Amino acid sequence: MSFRPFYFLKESLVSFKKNWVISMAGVTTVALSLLLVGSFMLFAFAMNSLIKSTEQKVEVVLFLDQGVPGESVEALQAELMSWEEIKNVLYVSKDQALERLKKDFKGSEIVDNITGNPLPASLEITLKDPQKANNVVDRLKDRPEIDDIMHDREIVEKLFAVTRVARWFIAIFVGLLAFASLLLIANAIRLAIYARRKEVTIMRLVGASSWFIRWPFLLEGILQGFIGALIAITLLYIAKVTLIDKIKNSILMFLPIGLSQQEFYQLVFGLIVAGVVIGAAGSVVALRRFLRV
Amino acid sequence: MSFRPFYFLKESLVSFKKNWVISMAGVTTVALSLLLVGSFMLFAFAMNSLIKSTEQKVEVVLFLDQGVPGESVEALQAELMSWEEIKNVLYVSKDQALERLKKDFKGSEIVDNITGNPLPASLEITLKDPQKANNVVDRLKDRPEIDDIMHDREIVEKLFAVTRVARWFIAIFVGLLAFASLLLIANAIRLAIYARRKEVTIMRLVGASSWFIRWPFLLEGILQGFIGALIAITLLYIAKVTLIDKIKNSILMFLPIGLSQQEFYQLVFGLIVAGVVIGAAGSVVALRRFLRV
Amino acid sequence: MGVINAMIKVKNVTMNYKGAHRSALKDISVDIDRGEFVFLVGPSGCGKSTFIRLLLRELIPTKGDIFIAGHDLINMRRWRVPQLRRNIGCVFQDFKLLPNKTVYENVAFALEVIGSPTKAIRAQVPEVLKLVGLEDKLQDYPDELSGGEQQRVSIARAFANRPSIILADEPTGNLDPTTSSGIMALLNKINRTGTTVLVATHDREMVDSMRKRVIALEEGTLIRDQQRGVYGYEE
Amino acid sequence: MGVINAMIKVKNVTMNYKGAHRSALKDISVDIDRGEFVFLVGPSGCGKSTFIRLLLRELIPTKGDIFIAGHDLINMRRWRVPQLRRNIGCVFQDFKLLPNKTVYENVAFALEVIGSPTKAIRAQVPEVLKLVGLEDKLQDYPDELSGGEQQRVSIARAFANRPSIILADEPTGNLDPTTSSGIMALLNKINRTGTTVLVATHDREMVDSMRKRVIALEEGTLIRDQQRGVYGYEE
Ligand SMILES: Nc1ncnc2c1ncn2[C@@H]1O[C@H](COP(=O)(O)OP(=O)(O)OP(=O)(O)O)[C@@H](O)[C@H]1O
Ligand SMILES: Nc1ncnc2c1ncn2[C@@H]1O[C@H](COP(=O)(O)OP(=O)(O)OP(=O)(O)O)[C@@H](O)[C@H]1O
Ligand SMILES: [Mg+2]
Ligand SMILES: [Mg+2]
Repeated sequence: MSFRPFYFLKESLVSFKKNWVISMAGVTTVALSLLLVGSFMLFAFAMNSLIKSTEQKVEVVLFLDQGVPGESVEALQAELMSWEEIKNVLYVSKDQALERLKKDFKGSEIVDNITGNPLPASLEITLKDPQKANNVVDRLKDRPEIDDIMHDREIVEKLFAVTRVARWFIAIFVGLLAFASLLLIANAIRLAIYARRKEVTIMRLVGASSWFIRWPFLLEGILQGFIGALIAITLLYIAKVTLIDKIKNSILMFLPIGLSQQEFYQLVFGLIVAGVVIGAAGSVVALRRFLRV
Repeated sequence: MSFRPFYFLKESLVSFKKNWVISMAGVTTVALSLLLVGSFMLFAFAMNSLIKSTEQKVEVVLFLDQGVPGESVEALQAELMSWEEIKNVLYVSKDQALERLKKDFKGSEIVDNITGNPLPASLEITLKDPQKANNVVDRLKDRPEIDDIMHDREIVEKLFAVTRVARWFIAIFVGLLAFASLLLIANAIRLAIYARRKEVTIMRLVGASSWFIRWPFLLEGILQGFIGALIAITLLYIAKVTLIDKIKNSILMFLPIGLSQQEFYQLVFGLIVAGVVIGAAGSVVALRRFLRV
Repeated sequence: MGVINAMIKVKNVTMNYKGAHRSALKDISVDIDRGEFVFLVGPSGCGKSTFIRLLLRELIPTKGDIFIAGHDLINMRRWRVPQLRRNIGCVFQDFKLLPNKTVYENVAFALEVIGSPTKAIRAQVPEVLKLVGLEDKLQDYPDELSGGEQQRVSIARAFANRPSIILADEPTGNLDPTTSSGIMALLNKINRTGTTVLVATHDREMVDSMRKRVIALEEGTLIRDQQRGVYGYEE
Repeated sequence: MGVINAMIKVKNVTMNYKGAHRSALKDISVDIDRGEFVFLVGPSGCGKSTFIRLLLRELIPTKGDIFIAGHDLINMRRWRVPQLRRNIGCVFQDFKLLPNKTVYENVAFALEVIGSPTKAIRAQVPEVLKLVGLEDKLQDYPDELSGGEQQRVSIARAFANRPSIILADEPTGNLDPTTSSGIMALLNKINRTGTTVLVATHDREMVDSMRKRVIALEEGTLIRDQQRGVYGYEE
């Protein structure tokens, strides 16, 4: 007796409808679990870009020796730009430095007391990976052109400690959520099949093979998972549009919060796959006990 | 026929054991849901204290007029200390200010070029509620003793925008988690009772009153909720001891992260109450349909 | 009311199941007095179980009135129904045993429900189960019993609390002739103590030998109500 | 093997249910030839259903061997069991109908399982259901049927796919005498086309009138195996 897709599909659809209470329980469990995972993922994406933008603020400033000629500076700047770790190098001339100081200390008497321009020119380096700052500093510290390097190792390390912990927290919680969702869905499916265990036994006794029984349950599990995932995604989408995008466009304009369209589609795809796979696998595993007859 | 606590208790315990598959599904659902809520609450507590400590860094600095006598300064300091919004006021003398500057600009030529001491004395104000900073500034800005007030309104507002959003995110997600947990648990209990609907009908037909049937189910729901909550709490406690407390004692010494013992007990108590109440209510609601016979 | 003279009074009752294309019972009127013993007979699907389910108020008739010991079943409040059922012992055609309770516990349940003291339950349950020949199956679960044994548990439960009415739906369908006779003799004995007994059955031998009142249904219509009757005229 | 001569060969079979204090069957040996019609009788709880469940391989005996059409049931691989069952039509004492399928679908299921084409199913199912008198209940669900109607669905399902063996456990327990005779006549007819039929029953009238081979059990022991036998000697 061969695999008959249409018969199994029909069976599963009919059964989905007839066991409405059970089907709905499965669907809502999948939907809620995936909604939790999904919304926390959105949250995690947002947090992550926030963390990243904070880390990006870490800069290395090179104060240049007073006597270094313009060409050397340009050469140094070009060389630095070619380094892998480095994203950008900004030249700040002596005049620009003085202007900044004046602006920073505007209204205070300190500015009035400065004679001439005691400030050095500098190169402000932005890093691709801020964690590599110490590296860059070590490689540069003996260069003759450079008078001094400003880079507060201690503060940077503190900052990274904090962001590392935040990342860990988020990763652990995403893992926990994923794991819990899996168990919750598996649980609901197990209960659903438990409620129908008598049917399974009867089918076996009437001569149905294991796969003949399994297929409709499997397809039903997939259906539950799929519908649940769709519901979760719809709710997430609504949340994204009404909440996150609004926040992004108003108060948080200046923050690179949130996720790209592509990331959102990846999330959606991931959720659907998760729903379908867990639904199918859950059904098959839960059935096993009752197919022993 | 009166309420017979011992009979009902015995019935519920026996039934809990006999319907092992169902009971375990209920218990794990409660445990997982509450674990999610609980661990996110821990996370939220930690985030909250982190946010608070960041906000606490907001200061208002009053630069004093050069000519103000020592007594006036002390009087001003005393007055400010008595304000409700203000937590602490620190006096920084001219000499202290210069020392700080020298330290900040150590190694640069700027320090060498400073003649005399151009810096003013100042009062550094820490606020009880940093959100009130603008208030304080407005009340102080016309005082004759004060030359200038340093308080970056824009940056503070940005900071608060960020922390507000973070708080909102956390609150929304806690709400979502609580809501989802409730539904997930209710769902599992509904399936559990659905699997036993025939029993309920039989009991009715043999002459059992609604409450006679309800009590054991109710107690079973409570038992499931209670055991589930206990499991969640145990796991949370382990997580707290092995993860959070360790983090707190090592890298994050300097951060006022995490929660007090008392907050943890409140959380534990809340989770148990939630488990028991949802378990009980879920059972009663799910039973209703089948008691109609 | 003149109604209360009869233990069971069924008046012009019609029952249409939801979605069914014909009535399961059509305009049935029957009075059964206190202490009577009545057989309810008829071909498969004629409405015997429906009749019994109406008396238990498992169903509410589409039309007509039903009174049991003077209580109006149609307008009875839901919370009063358990009270009614505790005075009726019912042997169900499909047994309706609680799968998670042992034989002992199933029978005991009928006594717990009326609030019997534990002592009384401990004494009565084994006694009743002995009457149906199950004294050595007390601790078995329903799915560990044979069909006939399950049926006997259902019978034992039905008269465990000495109800004033016993409704038995096909109580010997899964029993051998010897055990069947024993059960019928038991029902007869219980009837002689004043209990009203209504037995739906297909057991022609039994009906013909006992010569009790026979009510015959066919396709939902009452076609015969005969004192000291037999199972059927023809065949 | 000399074994394959008999359609059903049961050799020194003992069955102890887990946790039971006595054997449900004790050292039973029976051979049933292809095309035989056999009644299995005995008091309630004597082991009739157990015997049938062993032949369906719902149970595996504690001791002994069972062969069906030459296949060794004891050492049969699990994936081969469905194949076995598709050649056996079984009427279960508790009907075992699928609650979520209509009468039509329940019977059709037995045909789906053997991979019958849809066309054949559409033609055969109503025909088989007509044989048991349920032609107007095709779209009803099991819980909308009377006990006897459910039993007849179970019977229809058992011979829908024309199996070579029919095992019927108390197939007329919920049927009136007329319908019972009809079902027995049907089984007899099917038997005459070469199908092996084993009927566990309490219906003395039927057994006595048909004069087929009778196997009698008592407390798990085979006490009589008689060609053209009757239900019982005494009573
Ligand atoms: N699953 C089980 N576990 C333990 N004991 C069982 C189980 N099933 C049946 N029994 C016992 O085995 C014995 C035989 O049971 P079986 O069902 O074969 O009887 P039967 O002849 O079919 O009786 P009936 O005519 O009442 O249906 C009975 O005493 C019964 O209590
Ligand atoms: N829940 C239901 N919904 C629809 N129709 C039903 C329902 N229950 C029973 N019926 C129909 O009502 C009619 C009478 O059923 P009932 O169970 O009363 O018969 P019965 O006399 O007990 O038969 P049996 O002797 O076979 O048990 C039958 O035709 C049956 O199909
Ligand atoms: Mg009936
Ligand atoms: Mg049996």
